[in-house]
Amino acid sequence: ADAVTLQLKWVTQAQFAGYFVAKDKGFYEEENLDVTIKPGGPDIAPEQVIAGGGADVIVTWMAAGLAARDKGVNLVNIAQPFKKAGMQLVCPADGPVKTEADFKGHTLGVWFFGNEYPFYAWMNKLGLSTEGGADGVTVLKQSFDVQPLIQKQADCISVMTYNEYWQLIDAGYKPEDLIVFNYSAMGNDLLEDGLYVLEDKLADPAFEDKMVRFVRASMKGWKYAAENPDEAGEIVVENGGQDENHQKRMMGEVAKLIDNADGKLIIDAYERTAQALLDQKIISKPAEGAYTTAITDKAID
Amino acid sequence: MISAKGLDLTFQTGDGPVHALSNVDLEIGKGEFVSFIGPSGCGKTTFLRVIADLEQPTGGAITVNGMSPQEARRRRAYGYVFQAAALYPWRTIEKNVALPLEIMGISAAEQRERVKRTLDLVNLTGFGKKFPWQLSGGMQQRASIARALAFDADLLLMDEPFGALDEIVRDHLNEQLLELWARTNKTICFVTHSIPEAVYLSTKIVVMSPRPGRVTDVINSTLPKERPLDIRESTEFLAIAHRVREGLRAGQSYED
Amino acid sequence: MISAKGLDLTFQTGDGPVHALSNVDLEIGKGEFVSFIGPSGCGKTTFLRVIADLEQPTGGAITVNGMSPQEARRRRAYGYVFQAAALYPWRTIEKNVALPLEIMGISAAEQRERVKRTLDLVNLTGFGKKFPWQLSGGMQQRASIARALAFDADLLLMDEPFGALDEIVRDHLNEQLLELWARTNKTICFVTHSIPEAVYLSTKIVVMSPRPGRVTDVINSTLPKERPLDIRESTEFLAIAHRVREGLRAGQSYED
Amino acid sequence: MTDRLRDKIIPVTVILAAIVVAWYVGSYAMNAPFQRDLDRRAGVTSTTWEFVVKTMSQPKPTLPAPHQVAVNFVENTFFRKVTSNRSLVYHAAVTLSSTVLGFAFGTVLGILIAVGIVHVVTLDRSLMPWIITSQTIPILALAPMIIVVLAAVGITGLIPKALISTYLSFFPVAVGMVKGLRSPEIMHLDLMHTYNASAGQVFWKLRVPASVPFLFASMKVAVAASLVGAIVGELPTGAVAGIGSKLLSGSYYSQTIDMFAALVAGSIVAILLVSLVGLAGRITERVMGARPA
Amino acid sequence: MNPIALLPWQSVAALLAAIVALAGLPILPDGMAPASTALVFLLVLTGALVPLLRLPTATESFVLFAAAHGPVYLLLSGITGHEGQAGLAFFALVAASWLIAWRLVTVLSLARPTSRPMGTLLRLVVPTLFGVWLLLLWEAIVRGAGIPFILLPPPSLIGVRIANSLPILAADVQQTIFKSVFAGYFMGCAAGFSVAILADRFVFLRRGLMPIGNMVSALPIIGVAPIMVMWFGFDWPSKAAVVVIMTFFPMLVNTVAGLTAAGSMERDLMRTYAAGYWQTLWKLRLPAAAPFIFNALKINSTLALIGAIVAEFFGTPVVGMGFRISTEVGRMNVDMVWAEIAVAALAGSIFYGVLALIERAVTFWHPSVRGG
Ligand SMILES: Nc1ncnc2c1ncn2[C@@H]1O[C@H](COP(=O)(O)OP(=O)(O)OP(=O)(O)O)[C@@H](O)[C@H]1O
Ligand SMILES: Nc1ncnc2c1ncn2[C@@H]1O[C@H](COP(=O)(O)OP(=O)(O)OP(=O)(O)O)[C@@H](O)[C@H]1O
Ligand SMILES: [Mg+2]
Ligand SMILES: [Mg+2]
Repeated sequence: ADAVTLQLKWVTQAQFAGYFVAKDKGFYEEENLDVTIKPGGPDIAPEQVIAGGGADVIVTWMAAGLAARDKGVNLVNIAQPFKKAGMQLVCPADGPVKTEADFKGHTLGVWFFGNEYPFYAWMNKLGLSTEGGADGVTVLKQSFDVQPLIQKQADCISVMTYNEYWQLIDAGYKPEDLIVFNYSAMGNDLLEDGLYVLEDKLADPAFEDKMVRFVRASMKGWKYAAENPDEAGEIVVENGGQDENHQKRMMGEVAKLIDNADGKLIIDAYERTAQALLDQKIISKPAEGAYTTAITDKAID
Repeated sequence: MISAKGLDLTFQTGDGPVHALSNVDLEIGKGEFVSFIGPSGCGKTTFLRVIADLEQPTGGAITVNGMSPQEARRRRAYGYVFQAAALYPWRTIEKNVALPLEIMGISAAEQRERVKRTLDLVNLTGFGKKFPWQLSGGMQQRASIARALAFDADLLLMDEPFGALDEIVRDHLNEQLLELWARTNKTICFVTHSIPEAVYLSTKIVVMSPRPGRVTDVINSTLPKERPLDIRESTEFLAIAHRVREGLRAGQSYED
Repeated sequence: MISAKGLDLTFQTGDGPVHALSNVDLEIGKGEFVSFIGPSGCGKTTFLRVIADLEQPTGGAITVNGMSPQEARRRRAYGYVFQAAALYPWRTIEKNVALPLEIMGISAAEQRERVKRTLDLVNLTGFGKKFPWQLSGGMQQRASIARALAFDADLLLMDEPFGALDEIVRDHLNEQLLELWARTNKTICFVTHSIPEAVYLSTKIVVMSPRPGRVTDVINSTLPKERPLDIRESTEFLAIAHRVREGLRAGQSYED
Repeated sequence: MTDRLRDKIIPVTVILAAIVVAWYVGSYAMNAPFQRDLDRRAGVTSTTWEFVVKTMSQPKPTLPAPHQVAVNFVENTFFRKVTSNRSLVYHAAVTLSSTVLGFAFGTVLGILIAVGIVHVVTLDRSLMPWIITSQTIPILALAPMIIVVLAAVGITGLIPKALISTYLSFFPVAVGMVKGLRSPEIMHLDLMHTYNASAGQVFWKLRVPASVPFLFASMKVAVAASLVGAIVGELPTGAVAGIGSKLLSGSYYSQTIDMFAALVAGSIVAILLVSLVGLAGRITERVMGARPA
Repeated sequence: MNPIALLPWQSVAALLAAIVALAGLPILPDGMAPASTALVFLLVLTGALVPLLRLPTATESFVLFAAAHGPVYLLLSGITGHEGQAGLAFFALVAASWLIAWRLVTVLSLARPTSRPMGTLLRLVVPTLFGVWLLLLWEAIVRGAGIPFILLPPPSLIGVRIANSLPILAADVQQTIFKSVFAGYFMGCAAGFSVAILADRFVFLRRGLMPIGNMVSALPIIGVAPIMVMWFGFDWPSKAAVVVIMTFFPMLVNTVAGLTAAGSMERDLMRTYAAGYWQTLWKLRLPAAAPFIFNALKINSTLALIGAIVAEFFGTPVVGMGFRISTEVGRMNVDMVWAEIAVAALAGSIFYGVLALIERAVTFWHPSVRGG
C-alpha cells in the first residue's frame, strides 16, 4: 500500500470526521493507501509541517495556505471539502453590540494562527481600525473556549457553528440570547478546510495518482460521515475526540458545510478569498497557480 | 558573684539522656579569675552557657549577681566570648564591636567613643574599618574580646577563646588578658584545654571530668597577682600544674 | 635523607610577593625525628610541601633521598599526614587506609594484609568497618597516620597532625608516635605549634620565623631515646624548652 | 510519635484544612456571578442555600469546588480502564514516560557538560555564561516549533517531548555537578597528588564520590523541571495523550474540573518522582556511609 | 622529532579537515572565485601551523583570530544566495576554521593576563567568541545544507528582522516584560518573602507551611496558566498572576531556609545581648539569609519570563512576546519568532546579570563572592 501522511489543522474532532471515517471504514485501504492521520493543535502550523517534509497533504484554511505560498511554501489546493465557512462572531443579546455599527469602541475576541484573516478582512471592509480606541475595535487573541464571553472579558467572540457555538448553548445561553454574525451569510467568508499539497511533489505522476485516490476515498468518507453523523461521531471519539455527544452534534453541523461532498473548489469563492487577502496585504502579490481542479476532476465523476 | 548549688543538666537526645552537668557546687567571688579545665565533653561549655542563660539547668539552683541567670541576661550583666570569633562577616570590625551597643540603644557618639576605647585596649587601633576576613585569626579573636568588653559588664565568660591560636600569639594574649583583668577588676570565667594556660591565668582552677560532667577538684592558685611569662618555669607553677594534671588523669581513662 | 641548600620560595599574590621560604639550609639524616616550630605563616607547611613536591621552590636546591622531590613523589617515597585527618567520608576506615594501595595497584590480598597490619600498629584493630564520622577525632587522626604508613615509605611528613586534639589525647598519641618511630626507624618531619610537644618528640628541633620565612635555630635534643611522659617535668626537658622559647621570641615581634 | 504528631502532622493538616475552606469560599465567590446570570436568563429564583449548592455543582465552573475535583479525579483514576483515553492513569503514564526519558538524557548531558567544564579549561572559561543564557531562552515558547522541526527530520512521538525536558533538566544537573566535582577540599586533592594518582584515579576515587550529594540534590530539581517540560511539550502535540493534552483539551471545552483533576494528577506524578529521586539519593548516601540525619 | 607531534590536536584536526576539503573541491559549484578558494586554504593552513612557530601569546592569538574568521567570512559570503549547494569541502573548511577558533580560545584561556583590565577583557572575550561561533556554525549549517528558512532561519536573517521590527519588539517587551513579568515578579517575591517572615515568626505556621511549600515548588505550576487566563482576563494581570504563583514558592522556601542559615553561635551571641526578635532578624538573620534570597531571586527571574510567555499562549491582547511567537509561527514568519526569542534571551540575561551584580554588591562578605 502507498503511504500517505495527513496533517490536520486542529485536534481530533468531527471537523475532520471524513478522514477518520475513511480510515476506519477501510475506504483508504480499498484505494491501496496506508494513511496516517496526525492531529494538530493550537500551535501546530500544518504549512510548516508539510514544508519540513512531515506530511504529504495537509488540511488548512485557504487564507493560511495562500499566506504560506506567499512566503515561498508552494502549496496547491487539490480539494475543498468545506464549501461554506463555519466561523461566526457572536455577541450576547443583552450586551452592547447589536449590529455591525455597534462594534466601535468594543472588544472582540478572535483566534489567531491563521484564523484571524477573515476577521481582519471583514473589519477592513467595515473600515474599522483594529488598534483599539473609541473609533476602532480592541482585538483579543481569545482562548479556545467560550469563557471570554461567560466571564464578560469580550463583548463578542469568535465561534465555529459546529463547535464553540454549542458550548455557549451548553453554558445556558439560548439561541435567542445570542446575536450572530455569520461570515458566510454576510458574504465575508474565506474558504476554510481544504486539502493542500506541495506543488513540486504534485508534478510527479505517481504522487498525483496517489492524491487522486486519496481524495476519492476521503470524499467517500465525508459522504458516509454526513449520512451517518452518530456513527461518525463515535469513530471520532475512538480516535481521541472528546465528549461523544458534542462530536455527534458537531458532525451534524459540519455536514451542512460539506454540501454534496464532491470536494470541488468553487472558483468564485477562491477568487474572492484571494482578493480579500491581497486587499489586506496579507499576501504581497496576487496568488497564481494556488489551486488545481485536476485531482478532483479525476477523483470524482 | 556566681553561686551554683547541686546544679544538674541532662540533655535528652536520640540515644538517651546525656548528663552534661551533675551535682555541681561552685562559688565564684567578685574579681576572681576562674579557669575551667577538663577533657572534651565534661560540661565546661555547658556550665558557662547555664550562667549565660543559654541553657536551662534541669536541677539545682544558680544565681548570678544574686539574680536568676535570665534576669542577669536581661540586665546585660555579662560579656560572652565564644570559642570561635563569631564576628559577622558583613560588618566591619568597628561595626562588630558596636553591635551590642546598637542593640542596647546607646547613642552614636557614645558608641564611637567606646568602640575606639575597646579597640585600643586590645591593640587593634586602626583596624576598625577592615572586614573580619581581612584580619588574622588572632586579630579576629581580639576583636571578639573587644566586642564583649565594649559594654563594660562586670562578668566576662570566655569559652576557649584562644583555642585556635598558636602558642606565641596565645602567650601574648594571655599576658594582655591578665593585665586587663588586673586593671578593670572584672570577674572572669575562662574555659581552656591547656594546663599551663589555666595555671598561668587563674586565681582558681576548676577541674572537671565527664560522664557525668562534674567538678572533681577546685585548686586555689598560690601564685602572686603579678605574673611575668617566665613564672611558668618556676617550681611553684610546676607544682600547681602537676596537681592539675593529676586531677585530670584521675578523672578520666585514656581510651577515647 | 633530605638536603636543602639556599631554598627560596616566593608566592606571587594579588598584594605582591610573599616570601614563604628564604635561603633555607637544612640537612636531615636517615632515622631522625625532626620537629618544625614557629609562629603562624613562617613557612613550616610550605617547607613540608616542597619536600612532598606539592610546591615548586623558586630558588635553591633540594634533594629527597638523593632524588628531586618530583622523582621521589613518583616513586612514592613518603607518606604525608595533613593537619586535619582528611579521611574520605564515603570510605570505611579500612578502605581509607587501602586508598594509596589501590592507587599503586597493589593486589587485593596484599592490601588486606597491609591494612590489617597498619591498623593494628595504630591501635585501631576492629574499627576497620566503621566510617570516619563514627570515630572520635583522635581515632580519625590515627587512621590518617595508618593511611600514611600503609605503603611503608621511609619518610613520614606530618603537618600539625595533633593540632585539633585536646591535650590529654594528644599526650597519648605522642607516646604512641614515639614508640612507632622507635620500632620502625622511619625518618619523620613533624610540624607543631606546641613547644612541649616538639621537645618531647624530636631528635632535632628546627625553629623558624616569618617574613621572610627562614630557619633561625636548629636545636639537637640531648634527651634519651626512651622518653616516658613525665620526662616533661625534668630539668633537661625544661632547659631545652626554654631554649626553644627563647629562639621563638628572638625571631618575631608580637605584632601580627 | 507524639513529637511527629505535634511537629508535623497537626500543623500540616490544619494548614491544608484552611486551604480547603478558602478554596470553597473562593469557588462560591467565583462561580456566583455566572450562576446569577444563568438564573436570571432562566427566570429561576432560589433560596440562599440552594444557590450556594448550585455554585458548587456547575458542570463547567470557573473555580470547581474541591469535592468536584476529587470526584472527577477518583473516577478517572480508579474507575476507568487504564488503557482508556479518559483514564488519568493512562495520561499520567504517557507524561511520565517522556519525563523519565528526558530526565535521563538531561542528567547524562548535565554530567557530561560538568565533567567537561571541570577538566577542560577552554570549556570552563567559555561555556558557563552560555549555559545560564540557555535557560533564559523561553524554550517552552519554542516547544511547538521544535516538535514540528523534529517531525520534519522524522523524529516523532516520545523523543521531541523528551528533548524539551532534557533542555530544562540538564541545567540544574550541570550546575550542581560542577559544584560537586569541585567540592573536594584542596587537602583531599593534595593527598591524591602525594600518591602520584592519575587524573582518572582522582576523578573516580575522589571527585565522583564527593559529588554524589550534589548530584542528587540537583536531580531533584531536574526531575521537576523535566515534568514541566513534558507537560508543556504535550500542549501542541495535538492533544493526543498526556497530562498536558488533558489540560489543553480541558481548556478547549472549558472543562475546568477536568483541568484541575489533570493538575492534581500532574502534582502527584511530581511528588512521586521527586520522592523517588530523594529516596535513591538517601539509599546511595547510606551505602556510601553518610551519617544518618 | 615529528612536527605533527608538536601540534595541538585542534591544529592536527584542522589539517585533516583541510585535506578532506581538498578532496571534495570545488567548495561551491559556482559562486566562489578561485582566488578566494586559495585564500581560504592559505588562511586555514596558516592557522593550523602557527603553533609551530612558538610566537608570543598576543601575536599567536592575532594570527589565529585572522585564520579562523577570515575563511568563515569568505565561505559564508560565498554560500549566501547559493543555499543548499554546499558540498563536503564547504563543511570541512567550516570545521577547520572552527577548530582554529577553538585553538584560539584555548590559547586565550591559558593566557596569564598581565594587568587587571586585561584579565577582565579576556574573561569577556573567551565566552563571546564561543557564542559568536555558535551563531556562525548555525548560519553555515542552515545555508550550507539548504534548510528551508521557515523551519530554521539563519542568524543573519534574524538580525535583519530584529533591526526592521524594533517598534513591534519594543511594544512586546513593554507588554510582556515591563507589565506582566515585573509586576508578577515583584508581587510574587514580595509575597513569598513576607510569608517566609510570618512562617519564621510563628512556628506553627512554619511547620504546617514548609512541607507544603517544598512540595508545591516541585509541581508543574505552569499548568495553571489557562486557569489564570480564565480568571483574570486577557491582559497582563493574568500573566502576572501566573508569574506570582510561579515565583512565590521558590522565594518562600529559600527565605525560610536562609533564615536558619545564621550559625547557632551567632544567634547565641544575640541572646547574650538580650536582643529582641526584630533586632536579631534585622542585624543577623537577614544578612545571613541574603545569599539564599538572591538565589531565589535569580531562579525566579527565569521562571517569571517563561511563565509570562507561556501564559500568553492562552489568550492575550494582540501584543506581547508570547502572542507574537505563537501567531508568527502561524504566519510562517519564523524569523520574527526567532527575533522575539533572541530579545527574550537578551532580556533574561540582562535581568539575571543585574541580579548577579546586585548580589555581589550586597553579599560581598560571603566566601563564594570573596573567593571568586
Ligand atoms: N544541645 C545538646 N544536646 C545534647 N547533648 C549536648 C548538647 N550540648 C552538649 N551536649 C553534650 O553534653 C556534654 C557536655 O558538653 P560540653 O559542650 O559542655 O562539653 P565541653 O566540656 O565544653 O567539651 P569541649 O571541650 O569538647 O568543648 C557532651 O557530652 C555533649 O555531647
Ligand atoms: N598558595 C599560597 N599562595 C600565596 N601565599 C601563600 C600560599 N601558601 C602559603 N602562603 C603564604 O606563605 C606564608 C607561609 O605559609 P605556611 O602555610 O607555610 O605557614 P605555616 O608556618 O604553615 O603557618 P601555620 O602555622 O599558620 O600553618 C604565609 O604568609 C602564607 O600566607
Ligand atoms: Mg566546649
Ligand atoms: Mg601550616
